[in-house]
Amino acid sequence: MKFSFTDDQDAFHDAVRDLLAQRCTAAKVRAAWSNRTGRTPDAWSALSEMGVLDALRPESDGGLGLNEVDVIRILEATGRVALPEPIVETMMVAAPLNLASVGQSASVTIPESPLAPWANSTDVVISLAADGLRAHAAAAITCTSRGSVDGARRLFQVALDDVAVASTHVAIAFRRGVLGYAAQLCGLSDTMLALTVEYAKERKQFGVPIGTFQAVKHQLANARIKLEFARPLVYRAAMSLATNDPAASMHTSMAKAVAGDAAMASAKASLQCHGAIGYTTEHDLHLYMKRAWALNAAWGDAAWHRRRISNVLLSDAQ
Amino acid sequence: MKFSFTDDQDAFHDAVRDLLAQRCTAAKVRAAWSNRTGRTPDAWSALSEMGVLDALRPESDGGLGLNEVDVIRILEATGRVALPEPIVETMMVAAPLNLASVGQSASVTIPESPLAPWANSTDVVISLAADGLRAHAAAAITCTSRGSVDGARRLFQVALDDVAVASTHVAIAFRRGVLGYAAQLCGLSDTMLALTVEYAKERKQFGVPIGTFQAVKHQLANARIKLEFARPLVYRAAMSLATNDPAASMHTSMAKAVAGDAAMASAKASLQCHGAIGYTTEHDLHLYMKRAWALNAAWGDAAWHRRRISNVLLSDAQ
Amino acid sequence: MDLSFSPAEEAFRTELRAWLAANVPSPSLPSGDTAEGFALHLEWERKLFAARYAVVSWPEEFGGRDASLWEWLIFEEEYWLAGAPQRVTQNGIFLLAPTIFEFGTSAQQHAILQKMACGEQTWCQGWSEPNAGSDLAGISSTATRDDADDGWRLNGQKTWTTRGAFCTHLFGLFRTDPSAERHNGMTYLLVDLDQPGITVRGVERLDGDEGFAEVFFDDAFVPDSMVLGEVNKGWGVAMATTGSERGLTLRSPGRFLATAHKLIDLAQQLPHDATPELRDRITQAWIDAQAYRWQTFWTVTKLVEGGHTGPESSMVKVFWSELDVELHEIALDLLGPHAELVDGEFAHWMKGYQFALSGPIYAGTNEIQRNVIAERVLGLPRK
Amino acid sequence: MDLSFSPAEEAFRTELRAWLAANVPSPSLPSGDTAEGFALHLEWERKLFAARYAVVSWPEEFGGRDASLWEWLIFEEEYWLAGAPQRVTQNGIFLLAPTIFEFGTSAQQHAILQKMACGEQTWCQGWSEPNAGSDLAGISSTATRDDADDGWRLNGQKTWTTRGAFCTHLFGLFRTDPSAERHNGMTYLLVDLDQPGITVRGVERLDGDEGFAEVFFDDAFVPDSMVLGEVNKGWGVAMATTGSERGLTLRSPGRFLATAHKLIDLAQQLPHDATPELRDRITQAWIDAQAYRWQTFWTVTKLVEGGHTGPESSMVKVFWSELDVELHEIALDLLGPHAELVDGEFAHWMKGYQFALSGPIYAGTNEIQRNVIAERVLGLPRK
Repeated sequence: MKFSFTDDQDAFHDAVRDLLAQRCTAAKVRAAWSNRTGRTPDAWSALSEMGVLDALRPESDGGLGLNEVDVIRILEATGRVALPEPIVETMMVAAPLNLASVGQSASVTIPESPLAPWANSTDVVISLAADGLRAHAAAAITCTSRGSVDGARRLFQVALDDVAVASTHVAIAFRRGVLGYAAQLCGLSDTMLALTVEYAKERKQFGVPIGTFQAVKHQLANARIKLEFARPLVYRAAMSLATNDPAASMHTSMAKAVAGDAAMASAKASLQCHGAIGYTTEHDLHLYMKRAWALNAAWGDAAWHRRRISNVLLSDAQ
Repeated sequence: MKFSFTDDQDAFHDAVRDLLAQRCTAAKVRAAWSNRTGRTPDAWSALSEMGVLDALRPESDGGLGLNEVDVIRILEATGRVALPEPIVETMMVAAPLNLASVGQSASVTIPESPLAPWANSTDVVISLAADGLRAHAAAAITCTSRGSVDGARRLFQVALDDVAVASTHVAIAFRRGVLGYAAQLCGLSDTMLALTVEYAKERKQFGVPIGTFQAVKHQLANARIKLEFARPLVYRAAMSLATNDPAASMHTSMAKAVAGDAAMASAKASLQCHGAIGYTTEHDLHLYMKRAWALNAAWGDAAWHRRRISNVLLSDAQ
Repeated sequence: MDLSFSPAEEAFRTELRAWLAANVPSPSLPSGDTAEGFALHLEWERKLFAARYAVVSWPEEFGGRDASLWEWLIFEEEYWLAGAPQRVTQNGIFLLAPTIFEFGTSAQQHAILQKMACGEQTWCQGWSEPNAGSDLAGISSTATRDDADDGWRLNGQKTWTTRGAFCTHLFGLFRTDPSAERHNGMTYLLVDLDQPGITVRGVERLDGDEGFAEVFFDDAFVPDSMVLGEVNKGWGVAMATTGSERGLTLRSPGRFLATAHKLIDLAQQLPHDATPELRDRITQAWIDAQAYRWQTFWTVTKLVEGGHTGPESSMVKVFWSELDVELHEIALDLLGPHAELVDGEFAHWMKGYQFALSGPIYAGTNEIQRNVIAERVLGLPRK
Repeated sequence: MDLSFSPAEEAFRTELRAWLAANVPSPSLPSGDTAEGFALHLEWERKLFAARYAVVSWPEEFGGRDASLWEWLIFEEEYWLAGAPQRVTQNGIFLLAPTIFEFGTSAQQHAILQKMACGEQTWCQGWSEPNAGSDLAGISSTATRDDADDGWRLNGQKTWTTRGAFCTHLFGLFRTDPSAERHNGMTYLLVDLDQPGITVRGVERLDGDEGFAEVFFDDAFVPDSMVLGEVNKGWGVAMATTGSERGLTLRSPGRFLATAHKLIDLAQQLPHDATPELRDRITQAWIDAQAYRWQTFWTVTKLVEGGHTGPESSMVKVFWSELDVELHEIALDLLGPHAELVDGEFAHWMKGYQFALSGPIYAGTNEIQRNVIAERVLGLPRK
């Protein structure tokens, strides 16, 4: 038993984290809210050049041939900066199955929802359906713009034709996507809590920093506890996918459920402790909070994933 | 619209409250834990003499001919002192339907449970079954003692023969019992919070009363809020029974659900704020806390009553 | 105890319901917290005023119906159940007006109230400042005596002023005695925003609307006639009405009863086995809305019988604000992947969620309210 | 990352599981927090010791197996899953022993550890006092120098001493420097309870067991050989081990995994449509038990790789204690009218609920833990 990352994995993560710190600042995320695609081309091309997008693609196909454990904290890092890019869709769903070419970007829909993020600026749109997995050249599909609460996350309702590709891969593709979103949610929690701690140290009311009040301390402590116990389940689910664990479906659902709950709790505590300043779009908190709301809802929210688990655990019920 | 009590109702309540303050002190409840019946004969006979037990019995049958609104706060007062007597069973279930004679005491079982409180010391045991309501002379039934977490609340598993009496009254008898327990739960919350506030004012840690800590304040405030919004639903349900409101079943279920939740929350906050001293049987808190646990569980717990309401509200589900 | 409404009250409800059915705009108006939407909402307010539904509880001479508190509660229930528009006049008619009725001179009442009710004057709050949020006694904006002009010169800054960018007037506290501290030496002033010394900057709220404003004062002027209550006693004026009977008007049960209804409709709309796990939460939230209604009836009876409310209002504020969040969180859980959408048929839930999240923050954070409950309802020590 | 156990570890698990299946008492022993039950539990402890399962992680010379932390976690998982008895020796083997390993002299280790492991000496904690609960630095019991007898004379009172009425020894802090205050001037002493200057009074716990005791000291004696660590430096000794690797031993994940299993069994036992609304809570509690397991594996890996744990242990304590309460609350909800019973097949749930309720109180209340998390994990200001 060794539940930790290797030096190589650490180094890869650190490199991506440092890159994102430059290329995906809060200011750049904010700018993406009002640009044409909602995206951050500088960050995307840098990630592509580093091979991140193709990390899970087999080496024989031009990828790095890595696995889910190798990249899980990279996904977390993309969540931490609220990277407005289809990284989960491209890196976790499209690349490993060669559904997009090296350097291409992908958007994905799942059976529960026809909404595809950034579908008007990706090369490929993939649909995961109960009976199969389909990839479409983006140019060939019809996109109707829909508004997400997260202004950088451009959503499109897509109408897709029916070209089944590889139905056996639907489940694995779904799990990888769920895992990716779970990791991003953990990163988002980190950032929201960090912003709030900084604010609570500085903001004074009644003559003292509000961070000295137990009511503030305990709210943030509660959110931090949720995150503490969510993250290991996300890493464990990554390992389950990397090793084809038969319980991988349970594990990814657990990861998404706890990471979603932690992010929702972090968002709520952060907003409450910021007070009115957090309730404006002038403060950065909303960039991360809205992403958290969106990613919690997407690919099955916490209640939905718990229900999947219930159906296994409580077999004779319903 | 006048959602308040009359002067007569106030006076009746105050008289009973004063009587109970004398006859049902914490010391007497504690003594009941180790006496033969678990009861407080002094309090019971005084209540009987005042006519409280027969308050809802028709005047033509020797009762006071009052209604549920007239007695709802009296029941609350019995909860406040954790009166270890079958007052709900006798006053709310047996007397109004003349299932026991004037001066007799009654125990009651409901369809969901064969457990009858104090059944070895009451005159009558009544069973509410789906298909009818049955009254039995206590001498004629077999009682097996069962242990309740509340040492004064002597429980018996009763085996009853089958003499249907008046099936149309099952529903009304059930609602009256539910309402009575709901009122007692409100009274218990009051007492637990009052004990805890007193303790938190006096107990010092870190050089100050623990009641100055926000973590203590907010826990108790939360419980107090639950109680504040539970009590009106209990009084409303009393009026619904008094006026044969067609929604009386919904109203009594709402009352029991919110009163049970408030009592469980009050118990938990009270124990936590007392710390170790509340965790001993030497302190009085446990007398009220255990009664709250027992009464929440009996006659349908909060989740059970919410489910009844769900089945009406969300008609097409399940 | 009598839990029925009188025939007159029922008649009021019937007439109102019919009027709303005929007049509530459909489709709904755009948000009143944008310049365009605000104008459309003022049109609606004028229509309400014309029908004498703008301020039912006010005296007839100011445009009301002398309605009882019961009729006012009926108004609120029917209004929100009918899906009628938000009240962009609410900070005036619900918060300032009760204070003017209690502390205002007759001249002030006649100068202001009717114009407020018909939407000619629109009022925003000027309490918070950059360093005075939860700690309202930290206010530092000043009003300096100007004897030459018989009035006061304002300097400083107010912030988080809801709809400040669209309103014509502001009410709030300013320091008039520089030697006094904390709660002392402040005066309650009524300020015309349309004057040279005032700059209003709209601030975008969480939901994207320009619902907030910062208001900067640079020697702006208020005449003596617009001092509400006594000079240097503004704190008392501001606080006296918060626990009053009108204190319950900020968020009446009608709103949450309506939201709970909508939530149940939403649940029924989804496949019936979609979310069995959410049934319990839906039901609890619906019960809570009922509990709020009956707790209000309890309080209103007390008021009608001559009593008054005190720190209990802090329990009410915590309760409705957290109920509102819960109602919307359940809806988002029901909506699953559609929860994040801010367009289409379900968009109002995410919009409403964001609005609900402001509840535990504004009008005194719930942390402050819980302190009040602990100290003034339960009797725990302050320090 | 390698999430499998080694063949040796799996073999350990297999052997242990077989041994437990053959040896765990059935029916269960009566509560170990009564005089009679305590004696029966000591018998069980002797059996465990004979099979070298009492203290698997200790060196062989003291009765252990030199087991790794991984094997210790496996031990805990299997032990609780098998429904084996509570460990009445736990305050000695889990709390005192790590301190003796770190701070004790070789003589102390040899005098105490093996006797503790086999149940010959049973140890209770002596921290809390009537005025020193959450505020442990408020301790006022004294140890006064007795040069004549080469030791210390104890006076004062300890309280909430779990199983104090049945144990042979007590460990705790006493003031040795009367001029020092708060955390200073205290010494960590190991006290034989069987002596004239000591009176132990059993106190009945919530669940009716005499699980607590008050211990009164009236010139009781402790020889110099029973001072653990340095004189006047007792606070440091007491605190040094709380964040150490053995700090995780108080409540291992194995207990909660076992309870979660039992909860699912209970749910399956009831009519399958009895409580659809509780499914979500059951599942969440089960997930939380899994989360605790994996958070522990994460921590243990760090320890094995040479790291150490710090204030993170406060998060662990809050998490398991509140999970334990939730697991039992769900069970009581499932049991409905049977929840209040303390006899019969379901009685262990109400008993367990009462025990679980002590979790957020003891070993530092959860309020204190949350302060620690806020200040030392998140970095919020102390004052």
